[in-house]
Amino acid sequence: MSNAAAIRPGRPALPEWVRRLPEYLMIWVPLLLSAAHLVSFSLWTIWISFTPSTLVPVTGWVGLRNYSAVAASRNWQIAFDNLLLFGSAFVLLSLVTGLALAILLDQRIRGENLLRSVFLYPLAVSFVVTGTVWSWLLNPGLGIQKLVHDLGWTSFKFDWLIDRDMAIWTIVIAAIWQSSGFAMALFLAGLRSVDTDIIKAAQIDGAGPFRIYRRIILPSLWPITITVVVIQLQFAISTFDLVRALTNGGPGIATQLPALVVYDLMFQRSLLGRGAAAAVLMLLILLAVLLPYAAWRYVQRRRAAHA
Amino acid sequence: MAALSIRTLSKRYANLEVLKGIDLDIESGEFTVLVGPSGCGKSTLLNIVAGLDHPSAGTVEIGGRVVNDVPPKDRDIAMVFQSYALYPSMTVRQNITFGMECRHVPKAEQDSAVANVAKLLQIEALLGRKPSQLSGGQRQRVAMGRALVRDPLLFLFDEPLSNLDAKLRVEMRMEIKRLHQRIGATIIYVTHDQIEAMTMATRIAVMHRGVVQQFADPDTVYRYPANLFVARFMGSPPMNTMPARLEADAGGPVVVIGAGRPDEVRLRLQGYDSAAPYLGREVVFGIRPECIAEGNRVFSGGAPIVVHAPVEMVEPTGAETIVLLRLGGESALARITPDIRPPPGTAAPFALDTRRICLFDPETERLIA
Amino acid sequence: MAALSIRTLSKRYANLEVLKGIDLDIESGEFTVLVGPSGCGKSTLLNIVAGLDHPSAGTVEIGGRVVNDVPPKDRDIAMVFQSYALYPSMTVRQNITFGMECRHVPKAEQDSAVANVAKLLQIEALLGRKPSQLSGGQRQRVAMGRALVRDPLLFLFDEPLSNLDAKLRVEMRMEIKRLHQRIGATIIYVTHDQIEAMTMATRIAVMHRGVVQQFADPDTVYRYPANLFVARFMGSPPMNTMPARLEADAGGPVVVIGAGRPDEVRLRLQGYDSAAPYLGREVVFGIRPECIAEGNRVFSGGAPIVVHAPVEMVEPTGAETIVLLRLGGESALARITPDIRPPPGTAAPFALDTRRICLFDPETERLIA
Amino acid sequence: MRERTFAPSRILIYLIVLLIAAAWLAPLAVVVLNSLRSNEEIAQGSMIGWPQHWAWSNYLAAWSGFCVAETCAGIRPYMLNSALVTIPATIFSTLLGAIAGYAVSLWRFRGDTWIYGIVTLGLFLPQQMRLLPWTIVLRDIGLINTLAGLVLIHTIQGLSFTTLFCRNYYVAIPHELIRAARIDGAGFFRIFWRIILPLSPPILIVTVIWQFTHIWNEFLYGVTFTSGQQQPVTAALIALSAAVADIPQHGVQSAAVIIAALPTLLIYLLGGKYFVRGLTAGAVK
Amino acid sequence: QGAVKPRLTAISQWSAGSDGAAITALGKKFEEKGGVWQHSPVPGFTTEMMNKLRAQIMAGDPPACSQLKGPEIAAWSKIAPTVDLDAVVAAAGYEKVVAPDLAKLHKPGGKWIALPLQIYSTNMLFLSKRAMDKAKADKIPVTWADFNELADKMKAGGVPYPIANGGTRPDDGQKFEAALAGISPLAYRAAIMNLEKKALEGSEIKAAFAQVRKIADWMDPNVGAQHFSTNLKRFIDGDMGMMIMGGWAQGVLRNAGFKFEDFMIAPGPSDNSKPVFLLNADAFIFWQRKEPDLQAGQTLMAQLVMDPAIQTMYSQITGSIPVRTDVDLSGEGWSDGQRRTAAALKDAIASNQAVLSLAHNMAQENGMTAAMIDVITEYVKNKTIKPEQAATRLAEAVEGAR
Ligand SMILES: Nc1ncnc2c1ncn2[C@@H]1O[C@H](COP(=O)(O)OP(=O)(O)OP(=O)(O)O)[C@@H](O)[C@H]1O
Ligand SMILES: Nc1ncnc2c1ncn2[C@@H]1O[C@H](COP(=O)(O)OP(=O)(O)OP(=O)(O)O)[C@@H](O)[C@H]1O
Ligand SMILES: OC[C@H]1O[C@@H](O)[C@H](O)[C@@H](O)[C@@H]1O
Ligand SMILES: [Mg+2]
Ligand SMILES: [Mg+2]
Repeated sequence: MSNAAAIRPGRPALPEWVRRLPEYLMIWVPLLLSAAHLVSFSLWTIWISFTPSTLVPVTGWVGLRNYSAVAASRNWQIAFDNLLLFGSAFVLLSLVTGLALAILLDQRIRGENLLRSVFLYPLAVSFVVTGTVWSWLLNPGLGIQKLVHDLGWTSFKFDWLIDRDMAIWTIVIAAIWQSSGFAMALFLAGLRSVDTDIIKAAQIDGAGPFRIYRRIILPSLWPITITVVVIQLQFAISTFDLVRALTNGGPGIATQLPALVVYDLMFQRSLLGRGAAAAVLMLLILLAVLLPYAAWRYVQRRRAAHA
Repeated sequence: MAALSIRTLSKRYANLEVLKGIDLDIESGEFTVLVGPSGCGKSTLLNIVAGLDHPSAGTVEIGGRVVNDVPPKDRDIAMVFQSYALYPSMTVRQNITFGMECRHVPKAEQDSAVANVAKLLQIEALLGRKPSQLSGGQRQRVAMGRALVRDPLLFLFDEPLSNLDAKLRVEMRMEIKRLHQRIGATIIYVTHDQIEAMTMATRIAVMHRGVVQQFADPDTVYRYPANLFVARFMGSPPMNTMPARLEADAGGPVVVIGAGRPDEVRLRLQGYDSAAPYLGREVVFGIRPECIAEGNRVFSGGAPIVVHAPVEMVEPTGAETIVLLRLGGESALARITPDIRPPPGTAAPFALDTRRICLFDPETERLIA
Repeated sequence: MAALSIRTLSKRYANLEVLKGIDLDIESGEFTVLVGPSGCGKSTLLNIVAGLDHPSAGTVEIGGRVVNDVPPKDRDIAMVFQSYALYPSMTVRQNITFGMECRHVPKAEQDSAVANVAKLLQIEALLGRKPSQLSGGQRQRVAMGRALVRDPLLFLFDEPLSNLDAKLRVEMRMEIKRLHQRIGATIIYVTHDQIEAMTMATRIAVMHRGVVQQFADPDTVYRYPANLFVARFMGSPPMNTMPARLEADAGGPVVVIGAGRPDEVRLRLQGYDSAAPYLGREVVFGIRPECIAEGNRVFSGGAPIVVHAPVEMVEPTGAETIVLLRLGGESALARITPDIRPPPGTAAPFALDTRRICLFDPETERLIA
Repeated sequence: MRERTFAPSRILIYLIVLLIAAAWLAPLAVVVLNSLRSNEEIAQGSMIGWPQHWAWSNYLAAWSGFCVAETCAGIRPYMLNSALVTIPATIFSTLLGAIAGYAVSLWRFRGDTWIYGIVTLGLFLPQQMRLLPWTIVLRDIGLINTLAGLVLIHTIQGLSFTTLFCRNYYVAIPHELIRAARIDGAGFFRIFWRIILPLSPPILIVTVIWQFTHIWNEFLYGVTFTSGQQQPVTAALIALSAAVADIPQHGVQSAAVIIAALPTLLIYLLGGKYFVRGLTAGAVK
Repeated sequence: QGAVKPRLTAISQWSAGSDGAAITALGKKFEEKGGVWQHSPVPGFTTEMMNKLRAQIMAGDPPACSQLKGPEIAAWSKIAPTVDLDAVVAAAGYEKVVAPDLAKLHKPGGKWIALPLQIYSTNMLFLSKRAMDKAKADKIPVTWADFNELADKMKAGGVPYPIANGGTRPDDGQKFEAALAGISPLAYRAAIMNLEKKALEGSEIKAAFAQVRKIADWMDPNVGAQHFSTNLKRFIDGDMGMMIMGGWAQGVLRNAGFKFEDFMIAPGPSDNSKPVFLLNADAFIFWQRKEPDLQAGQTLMAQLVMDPAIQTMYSQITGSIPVRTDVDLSGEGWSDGQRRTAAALKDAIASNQAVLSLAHNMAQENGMTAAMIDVITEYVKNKTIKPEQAATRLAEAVEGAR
């Protein structure tokens, strides 16, 4: 090998950045478009929330009037309370359901593939359809209650859909049916990636299946649980089509949810400014959830980096 | 009494036969080292002994009892996994006490047991940490601690030092050996490290393709490898092996390497009586690199045979010099003292310790003498 | 001409300074081995040389040209990664030709290059396979092939043999060495294997905490370690080090270990003139295990000093016996011939090769003599 | 743990699993059964029932019969519209997300964490909020009332999910692979094309499934940004279900729901196996 | 016409059932007249239709004509230029035959920009023949007292649910507006249409809420939020007795195959015995376009919408009555119900008892309407709310939405 030759010349005709232009474009254009649309749309909404816009966006300044109107409205208050209830119940229950399904499927049972599809298929169906079908099933005059009555058990009662206090739970049921499959898939993936040696070690240590789940496997699912919680939470916060088709916010306004209120204000009532204010409040709720999560992630990373 | 008896054990995965009729009897208090190339079935065997995997055929007896249908937790075994397999969400202390917790050992007893083991392994300061906050060597010791805190019928160690650097390895090796001497435990220990195998074992089981090739004490395995596989697997650099002829001569049997060549090498044998039937036939000749030394080396018990051989390559390793030379046209490695470095391309005198050579049947590859 | 010059190179990640002003000049055709404990910055250095990482300060010159701003593909470097980094979705052949494909080498040329390299590495039969269908050793050779198919200014090897079993390692080591001799390439080679470092290097760079501790030929590093770190890092088992006093005596300087104890050991030194200023002071005494041998061992060039020392532990490794003994109360390891195994608990005679000991300043930890 | 023995506990496990599976299938069963009952039959009984006369004609009506205003072609033409939006938008968002995820995870460049953080925040931005801004954007670039406009929306909005999941998958790919390829002289695209893409099928299946179902099932943008014959299948479904000026057409509606859901159901059935597998490597870190 | 072929782009939410059939028939006529009919139905709710319209307007590409009604016509006309229809309207002499209150809504700035197409009364009373038989009644109730008495009778006669109804927001709104307007059209006008504070706090409101509670108590609770159409069969079967619904229910009933013998239609209860008409008129608004063919299309469309033959055709499909007061409904194709509706409208106008429907967005803009319906629907679904409380909340809601 001769060392006399210096480094092979590049292609001096084109400067580095020109040669790499296509790659810069490919990286930056989609990312920037995506980021730009998110940032500008959010800023636009914030701006609108301070204007007197009604049917269409207009300029002007009304200060916090839209916000106070939204905050004072019964719809928003109910929606907010519902979100707390629905959000926590749904997230918790879908977590538990998804985890339970994943654990069951993890037992090396026959027909796992088929069963997995059974639990996943609701994800394939649109929320509108889900809402409609569940409104059939849960409607006491059409669905399950009617069926049971027709079968002879006439004192059977399952009328949450028309019960102001319980209606929110019908949304929980439908939402769980629809999305626990996703939680299941994530958890199953997590269970499957627990190092088998660790489980073997626990067996050697004398732990039974229950203890192994409780002490070894479940604690290792923390990061996945966080992912599931975040994704389900965003689902809960943005739940819209489903409620619209299932209860449309009723009975009365008992099952209002923030996303529904935003849509209703912006488009049904043609109060764009107020709708935007409600949307911004929703974003704030989201941030209230996401910021602690981001902080947690940050701390995790820092800790990992220092370990 | 045999602490562990394995009888005609076999294991197949789909169309792959991983273990093919293993028979092993391990005495109580023995330190058995399991070696063999990657994929030969060592971990599989350990897993079956532990009850973590089911044999396709054969039985496993622990302490005289067939345990085939006994779940792992009732076999009274402690195991250290190659990957440590520490519980990531538990502290070091919890990792160590988890087994006792499962067995409902009283809290006070747990505490004192942890204290003992932590002292032994010098991990007292780490008890509150999570595994992710430990260095490799510390993790290793915790994995050890989890096993040592128990007093089982059988310890199973699966390559427990494989992830340590040279220095730490030496330290841990000593510690395990000391431990074995102190508590007299029965141990099966998998490793791919030659020195570990040689220094720790009371007996070594060499496995290859799911079959135990040889099961004997380290000296026997090293000195009298049962077949060519064992000969070439044990030792680093491994035993030099080359085709040769066994000839009868006035003074007794002579090994001829490169017969008929101008540089033919003739080595007179002493005390290789069992080789008699092979006189006049082809054999495989084996000699360990440390049995070829610089010309003026005196091997204990007798004057060595000295040959002049061409040097092909020289590798000083600091503690010694490895020389690639030609014996009757065949390549061989020699280990000589570090100060001597014969220049490649020249010939140099080498002392051969012929009392420690091996002869193998070229067909069956088994040891003749 | 220096093939590679590194000047006051440093690298920091956030608040961690990984490289602290590295200066290295590597001649064309040199085989430089880089060693050091895990995390000392070896891979980081290699990555910076390759242009895969950017230095925080300092320059890298290849073939006399500063290449700090030259992208990796224009640096004319071939690199073998510790993890092989084979492209999993490509066949062996595609793995090897990928670089040529990127450089638009004509198809015919690619084919003949692959054929050459495959023959050299004996992987002709594997060319159609995917990496997942290869054994560890085969993967290693493919990774090698990917580098060797090129004709670069500089080869960078990052622990390329670390995942092989002992037998294959020896083979590959020889092959790389042969290759270096044949094509005279400039090579930087990272390893944590002592024997590799000692046998392959024309010069060894020992790194610790981002600083090059010593950069010298293997003999010098082994024989005259620049400081205690290097002394304890090189060699396996490593050099025995222990506190001692340097005393003046009628016949010249004497090293006293365990001064005042009944079993005090006194070693007379010859030719350690540079130690004169330390007379009457504390020093750190270092002696390699192979310089402590069985009592009747004759070291070339002079009668050894023989001491009787208590034996604590004995480890026959097959090719030799490692003995843990006490010298003036301090632990030390000895490497003796395999046939001798003094029983632990007794005292035995040991020959010490005092011409090859080291003395270190206990403060600065630097080599005195 | 993952053992195959025959204990009463296993029978219990099977029982529980089958029970839950039955509950999970119930809504589908109800829709399937209703799709085979005539509207009259449903009106007389409950929404849950076994068909007395198999009303296969529901499927004909759903597929090519029922009217949306003056167009009486069933959901067939709308299926095509949905496909014309869903397929390209799925492909674009997946490909661009894969490239973005690849760039963010394996190339690291100035500002990448910020950009990436913002892009993933997109998962959380309610879509009601984006309707009007999109109106303005589509107007300004002249894509209002075109399928291309919808493709653009779904591509850009989809990037949030695809980038997130691809990145999480790609961070697990050893950096050495990229480094080796760079030493070999390969650039950004060649590495993506020759090395990353061949490793990506599991995660691409996840994103394709996800994107496909979400876009296919989307309604709000679909009706707002298309006109007349261009509307997506969800619009046709809504026309059937929200028809106030008619007695309910539950039978036909059910049949239409089944037909409209077929592509997504199929994609889940075929890809479901890989779904979990793809997630194993991604989404978790 | 002549030079260019008239073309019309139109948006409506009428996509299915009798609504869909009617607009389709209108399209056919348009095409028969040589026009190109480009109708874009927006399935779903009015909101989706409006989203679409807004998007088109913001994009500077409004449809030539779109469905819109009530005060929204005025509101939307402020955001984009509309067509001045005065000339065509004058040419057709349409103004003379349209109820003045209605005409006002379609000429917000004094000029016609939109044209009403059909009229419904949202408080028609539908009576199930079989339920009447079970109650052994044949007298159509005139006042709320009659109504309540009949309901009781039905209950006693074995009709499980004397009231058939839907549970959607407009359905709930209709119950209230029918009650209030029936109790006092004056109070309705003052409170609901003019939002007078005093009227909103008046006793009539409380009385109306009380009446709504009675109606709700007679309903099948399981109806929940279903559409009224879900239970039409039970209504015809006599399982349910009376339905307060817009005239469109006739179209739905007929479309579903039920016969005129099965039910009766009458004006909703009115305590002063004179019919009260809760006016709901569907209309088209015309957006300014520069394209000559679209302009020609708009002219043609306007002519068609005002054409008595077209209005006849349209109403006969949907069950509404024509906007034109000069159409003769005695001929074939008209139901008794429609005739009664038409007569009621005439009487109501004469006695100043024709008011604009709240539930169907005729009385107020959408924001105000929705705020009021919130209170009403909650009241209907929540029987623990007292009529007095509801009245207070309604007044508060009005204040909040102003
Ligand atoms: N579950 C399995 N299915 C199929 N083959 C398997 C399975 N587990 C192990 N094997 C195969 O069985 C053989 C023996 O595996 P085992 O883990 O016992 O090897 P080992 O001797 O421990 O190797 P190493 O030294 O690399 O750890 C290997 O060829 C392996 O590929
Ligand atoms: N991207 C990074 N960010 C922060 N720290 C890093 C990064 N990369 C490497 N380091 C740290 O830099 C130090 C040197 O790493 P390097 O990989 O060069 O070590 P090494 O000498 O090659 O070790 P080994 O022998 O284990 O391969 C380590 O402590 C490592 O943790
Ligand atoms: O609910 C159905 C009815 O709603 C009314 O508001 C519309 O004006 C009618 O055209 C429609 O048929
Ligand atoms: Mg193993
Ligand atoms: Mg490294």
